[in-house]
Amino acid sequence: MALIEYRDALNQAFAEEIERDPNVVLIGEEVAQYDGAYKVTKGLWKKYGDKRIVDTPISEAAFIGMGIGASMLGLRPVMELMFWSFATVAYDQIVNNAAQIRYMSGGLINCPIVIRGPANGGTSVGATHSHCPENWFAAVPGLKVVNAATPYDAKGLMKSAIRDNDPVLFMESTLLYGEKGEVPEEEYVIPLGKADVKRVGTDISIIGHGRPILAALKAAELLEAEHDIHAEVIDLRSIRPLDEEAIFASVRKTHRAIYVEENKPFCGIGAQVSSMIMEKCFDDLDAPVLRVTSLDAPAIYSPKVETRQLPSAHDIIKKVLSIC
Amino acid sequence: MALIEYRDALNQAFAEEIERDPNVVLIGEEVAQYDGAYKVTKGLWKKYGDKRIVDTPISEAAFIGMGIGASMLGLRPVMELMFWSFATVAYDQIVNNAAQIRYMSGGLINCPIVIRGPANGGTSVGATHSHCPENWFAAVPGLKVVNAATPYDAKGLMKSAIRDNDPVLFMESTLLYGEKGEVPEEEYVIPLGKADVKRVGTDISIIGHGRPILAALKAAELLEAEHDIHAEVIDLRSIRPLDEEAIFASVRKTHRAIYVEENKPFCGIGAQVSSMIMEKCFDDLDAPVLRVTSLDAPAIYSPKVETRQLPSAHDIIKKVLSIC
Amino acid sequence: METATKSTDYALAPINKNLAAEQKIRLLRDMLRIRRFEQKALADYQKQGRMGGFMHLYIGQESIATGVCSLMGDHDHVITAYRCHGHALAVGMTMNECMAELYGKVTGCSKGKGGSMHFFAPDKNYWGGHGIVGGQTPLGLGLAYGLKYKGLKGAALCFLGDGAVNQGCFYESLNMASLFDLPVIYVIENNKYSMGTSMERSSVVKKCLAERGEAFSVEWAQANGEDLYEVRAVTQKAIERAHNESKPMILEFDTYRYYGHSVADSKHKGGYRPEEEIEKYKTQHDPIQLFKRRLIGEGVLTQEQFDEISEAAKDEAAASAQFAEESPLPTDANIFEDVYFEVDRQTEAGRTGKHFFHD
Amino acid sequence: METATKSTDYALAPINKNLAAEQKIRLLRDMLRIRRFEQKALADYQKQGRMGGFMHLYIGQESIATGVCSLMGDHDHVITAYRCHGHALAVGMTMNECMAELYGKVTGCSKGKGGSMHFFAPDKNYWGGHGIVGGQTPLGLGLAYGLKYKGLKGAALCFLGDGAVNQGCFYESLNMASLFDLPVIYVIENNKYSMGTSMERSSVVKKCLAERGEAFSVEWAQANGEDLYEVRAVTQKAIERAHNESKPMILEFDTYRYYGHSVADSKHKGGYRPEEEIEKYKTQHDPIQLFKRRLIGEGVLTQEQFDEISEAAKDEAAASAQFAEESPLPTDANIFEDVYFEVDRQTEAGRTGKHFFHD
Ligand SMILES: Cc1ncc(C[n+]2csc(CCOP(=O)(O)OP(=O)(O)O)c2C)c(N)n1
Ligand SMILES: Cc1ncc(C[n+]2csc(CCOP(=O)(O)OP(=O)(O)O)c2C)c(N)n1
Ligand SMILES: [Mg+2]
Ligand SMILES: [Mg+2]
Repeated sequence: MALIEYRDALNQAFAEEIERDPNVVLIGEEVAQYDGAYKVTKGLWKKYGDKRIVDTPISEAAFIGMGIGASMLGLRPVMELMFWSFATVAYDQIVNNAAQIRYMSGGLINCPIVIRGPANGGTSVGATHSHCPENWFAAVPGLKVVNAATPYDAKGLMKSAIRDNDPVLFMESTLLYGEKGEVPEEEYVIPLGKADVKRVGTDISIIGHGRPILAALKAAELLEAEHDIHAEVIDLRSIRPLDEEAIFASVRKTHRAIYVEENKPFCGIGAQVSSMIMEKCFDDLDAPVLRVTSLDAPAIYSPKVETRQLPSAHDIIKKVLSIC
Repeated sequence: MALIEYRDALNQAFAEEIERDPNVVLIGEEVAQYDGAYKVTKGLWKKYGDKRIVDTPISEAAFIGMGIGASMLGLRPVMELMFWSFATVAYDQIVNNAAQIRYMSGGLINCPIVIRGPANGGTSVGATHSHCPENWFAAVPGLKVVNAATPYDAKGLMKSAIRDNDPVLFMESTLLYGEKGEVPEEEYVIPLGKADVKRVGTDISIIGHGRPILAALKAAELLEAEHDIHAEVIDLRSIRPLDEEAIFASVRKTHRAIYVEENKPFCGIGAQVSSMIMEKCFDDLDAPVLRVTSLDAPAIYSPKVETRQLPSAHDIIKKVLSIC
Repeated sequence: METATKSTDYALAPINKNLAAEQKIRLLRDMLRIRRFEQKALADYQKQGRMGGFMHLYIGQESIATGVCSLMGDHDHVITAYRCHGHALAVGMTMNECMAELYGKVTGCSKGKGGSMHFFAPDKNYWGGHGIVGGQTPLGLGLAYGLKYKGLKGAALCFLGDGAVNQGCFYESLNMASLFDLPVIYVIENNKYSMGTSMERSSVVKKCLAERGEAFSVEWAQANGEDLYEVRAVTQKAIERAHNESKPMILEFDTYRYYGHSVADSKHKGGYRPEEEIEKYKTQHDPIQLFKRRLIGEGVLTQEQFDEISEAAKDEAAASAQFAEESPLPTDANIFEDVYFEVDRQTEAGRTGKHFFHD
Repeated sequence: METATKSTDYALAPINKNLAAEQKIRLLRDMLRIRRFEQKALADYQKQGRMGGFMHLYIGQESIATGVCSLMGDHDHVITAYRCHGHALAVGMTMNECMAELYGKVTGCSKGKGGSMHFFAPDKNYWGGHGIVGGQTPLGLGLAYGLKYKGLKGAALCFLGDGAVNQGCFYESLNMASLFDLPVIYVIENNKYSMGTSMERSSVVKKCLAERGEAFSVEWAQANGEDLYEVRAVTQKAIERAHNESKPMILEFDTYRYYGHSVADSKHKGGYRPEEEIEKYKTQHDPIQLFKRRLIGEGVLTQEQFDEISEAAKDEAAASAQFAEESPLPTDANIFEDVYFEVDRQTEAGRTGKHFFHD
């Protein structure tokens, strides 16, 4: 297995799927000649040219809509939003076109599109650029939402997302692009809707998605070393479809759970998951399911302060100790 | 007290606030000369003229943004979205401008705007016109979200919303506009952030917001008559700010709770409220907090079928009986 | 408001000159079928409980959908807004599937899930039927993009209204269509009102709305939509340009709707538009009457034939209502179909993880 | 790419002709203060750990913000995008509050909450500082709406880039500004690139971008942004028109940024734009050098004076960095301030109900 960066894992997924399927086309701002604002598409334009890797004007509503329209004709566009925060100007296309076209056409039309880009705070780019919109979109039936925390997951999930025949919103993190991880040489895919038990434990289930999974793993280590608490860490990876069985199985074993995410708390993914746990595992619970989220204010610029807005291993440990 | 329609209660609120404050201006599509697509602004243009009641082109992004810009200069625009579903084309203005401008300016700017309109399904207008977006927006710190179920609440809350110095998103229902209710002759306001106990009970707390509150009240009657179950019905009215004390007090009394809303289930308001109840009232709960929502699919057109997608008194009773 | 009267006689345009008698009659029939279908739909809508939601009638504008769609080749695609019955029938959808959709029945083109605003027939290159004003304009761009990507000689014909031109995504689309040389033809059906708002109250206009294309170097043409021949002649040029040069274009057709914005629109008569105006269009500018007179003048049609065609269309509409009436409603199970392709097909992906969350 | 060279000599325009020597020197100083401030900001940004996020430098474009803002009256307002340092200083904000904002300190103009892209000073009619491309254009429309509503004789000057013109809300705003006769002036700072994309690759252009205003009957003018006199003369006309006729206008100024799109932009040199191009603009089109030569030519400035002004600006920038360095960071408690007005003021409304939900 090679140790590569998250961005390169995605890059490999794109290259492999472009070669595999002539209908796969990458479209977005600065994805081609500039190699991507975060170099995620580096080298692809050079290699595959103008037809497969396409730069656009700063017109998200039009180019996301264009991708949706093209997907109705059988293309498999992989659309980059330079930041998921910019989905705010293409919201109608995502929520009313991509999500609803199949239903409103009684199944006559499908929309095999992937919309991707970073969705995270922690980089001091301010409130308008730091949204974590997974809950806005996972709330909409017709959409699928994926969030990868490691290079291995990023590559395997992206390949599945591109092959999926429904609209998949793929959320990454600028803070993960440079993170390295093991990725097999041989081809592999990871199905959407399968959670990954990233650490086995018996005392509490730390469930979550996205970059905070790394904090959860760190917390689990410290909990074991310093408190003899054996935490199980479950990375949902795919938010919709959701692997509820993996969640319930773990909670039935540990009887305690915490949900960790970078999202803001109100109606976050953790709210949904904890209410599902309460409903399905009520008698198994020895304590309330608690949630660790970003602090409930817009993302502050001040670099040192913003990091405190995001969930840390320390925050997780504190919550765990409050119920263990 | 006069028995008037929901739409007239709102109309009174507008008229009173327009007379009270010269900075209040109503802006939107067809609000003036056409009297409003749903006649909510009926007669106001005739009475107050072009300056106070303003028709716009079909340019939600521009006119919502215009209202926000004008509010920064001290105007108090009351912006109508013909449907809240059309917020999808003004999403950036609401989530990145209205919600963030105060924070990003360190409190130098505030945005006393009201954005209002119907947000409901059940009228066979299809998936793109039937969104219940309260969770999309209540998730964003900086915004306030209100949802009125009765004429009395609609008038009192609207007056508070207009006087509030933060952006308030006011969600109504086309199915409620024609509903009648008692509204006092004398002036009154209802503060945002105060829930209303619409029926006192001892056995279970039926909590919710919006039109399904009417179904909850009907369910409560039947539960008492047919099952001797005394349900308490709590209407949040304001989703953010949220009256958590009213919720917890009721649950501590009844030990059981159900959340009812027209929203789709995934990350709905009920998910947030039930996770809060679990965290704060864990030992008071004799059963899991259950949720009654719309069925988790896009709004279907077929009139008779769509009504089954929405929460009914019957659905509520079934859930209640499952835990009582 | 006055509809620009036509300059040249488009009967002589090649695309019209070479039409055989039966082809001309076919065009007349297509317009009549739209009108009779909608008249029946309106009548049934008004009988409580049969239909719900909005119903936006196309009556008065039939020449545009009929003329434009009569030119569609294998790789020409159509997409429009919520006022979509006319286009649906014009591309060849049956009255049965359309009427059944209005009735919300499983036999409807969208299985009763889309309703009046959301008719679709991808097999006939018809992509709907879209409820969000202007929302179809980037999708039309995408259809053109898909055609070009696949190397097909075709055009995407994207209809929009005079009010829809004020949605920003339309201009984003024009810039991209022009920048990428995409074969999309935006067809503005200017019926002079967006709901209760006249064009003058919603748009700053010089000559016409299509002219705005110049800002993006997109060619445009304005024409009289009441004349079927003119619609065909003007559209044919745009389609040839799209096919041969892969270039976008904006067409604007003057037209008029006889009924309210939707069936719910109480104010249109004597409210935001004078009754005389409505009368004038009905009596002097009706596309069906105008074309009928033309064909009689050309000697390819008799009044008797016209009445037969009209009757046949009426009968077809009545039969479609019968069909719709007798068709079954969607079941509760149907509610969860057609949300996700993978779930419907029960693929591996569709069987992995939870997709629905209300229980 | 070539900057259109100017036709007339705008030194003789009334608005410039009557400038006193010290006023002219003041304008030069304002430009220099922007440049020295940003040079210091860049240097400190590169010292790890002091600043974060993006930093979009205005260096090379100083004549535009300086020229435009020098004309602001009591009721003229300014709003711009994320490349906002120059405008901030031009409206009279202090280097201290600006540098402290970059440092993320409570003494910053936005208390360290906005950062480089989000400077604000409503007391100086400066409304930011906006990160979403094009997002400021409807807000600018709203400022103009507010002015007209209140019956004030003023204008809203809304700056945007050559890439931002492709956001649809800009066109929606142009139509509404024209329809409602709102005194908004859109100032396109055309530095020829949007990140790594040249104007030609993102926009279809005939003469220029401002020309697109014609689609909405909005008057426009294109001018050479490197000449401070020209910027002032052209802008003054637009402001007078806004004040006297309450009409919108689009101004487009040719300009150039010397640095990358943001400090993170590695590719700008020899990547998407040739080094010679950058050199050419620095050496032949630098607004500060050009204005300096002019003033020396006019005999109102000496090289010595210039050096003094430059030094003073450098010192002021250094002092502001010192100030920023020594200022405190926001506390954890500050994180929850400035979210809701009512909560900050602890009004009845602010004390009613739960506003924050992380605990
Ligand atoms: C984004 C959006 N805003 C508002 C509406 C409500 N609405 C539906 S149709 C319509 C008028 C459109 O008029 P026009 O574009 O001229 O088309 P016509 O109805 O005349 O065919 C409006 C305002 C909508 N569906 N979508
Ligand atoms: C809606 C949106 N899309 C993309 C971006 C990312 N982005 C920030 S600046 C920029 C380029 C803008 O160029 P231009 O308008 O010419 O302004 P300039 O940077 O040259 O001053 C892009 C693509 C954004 N901030 N907002
Ligand atoms: Mg119209
Ligand atoms: Mg630029």
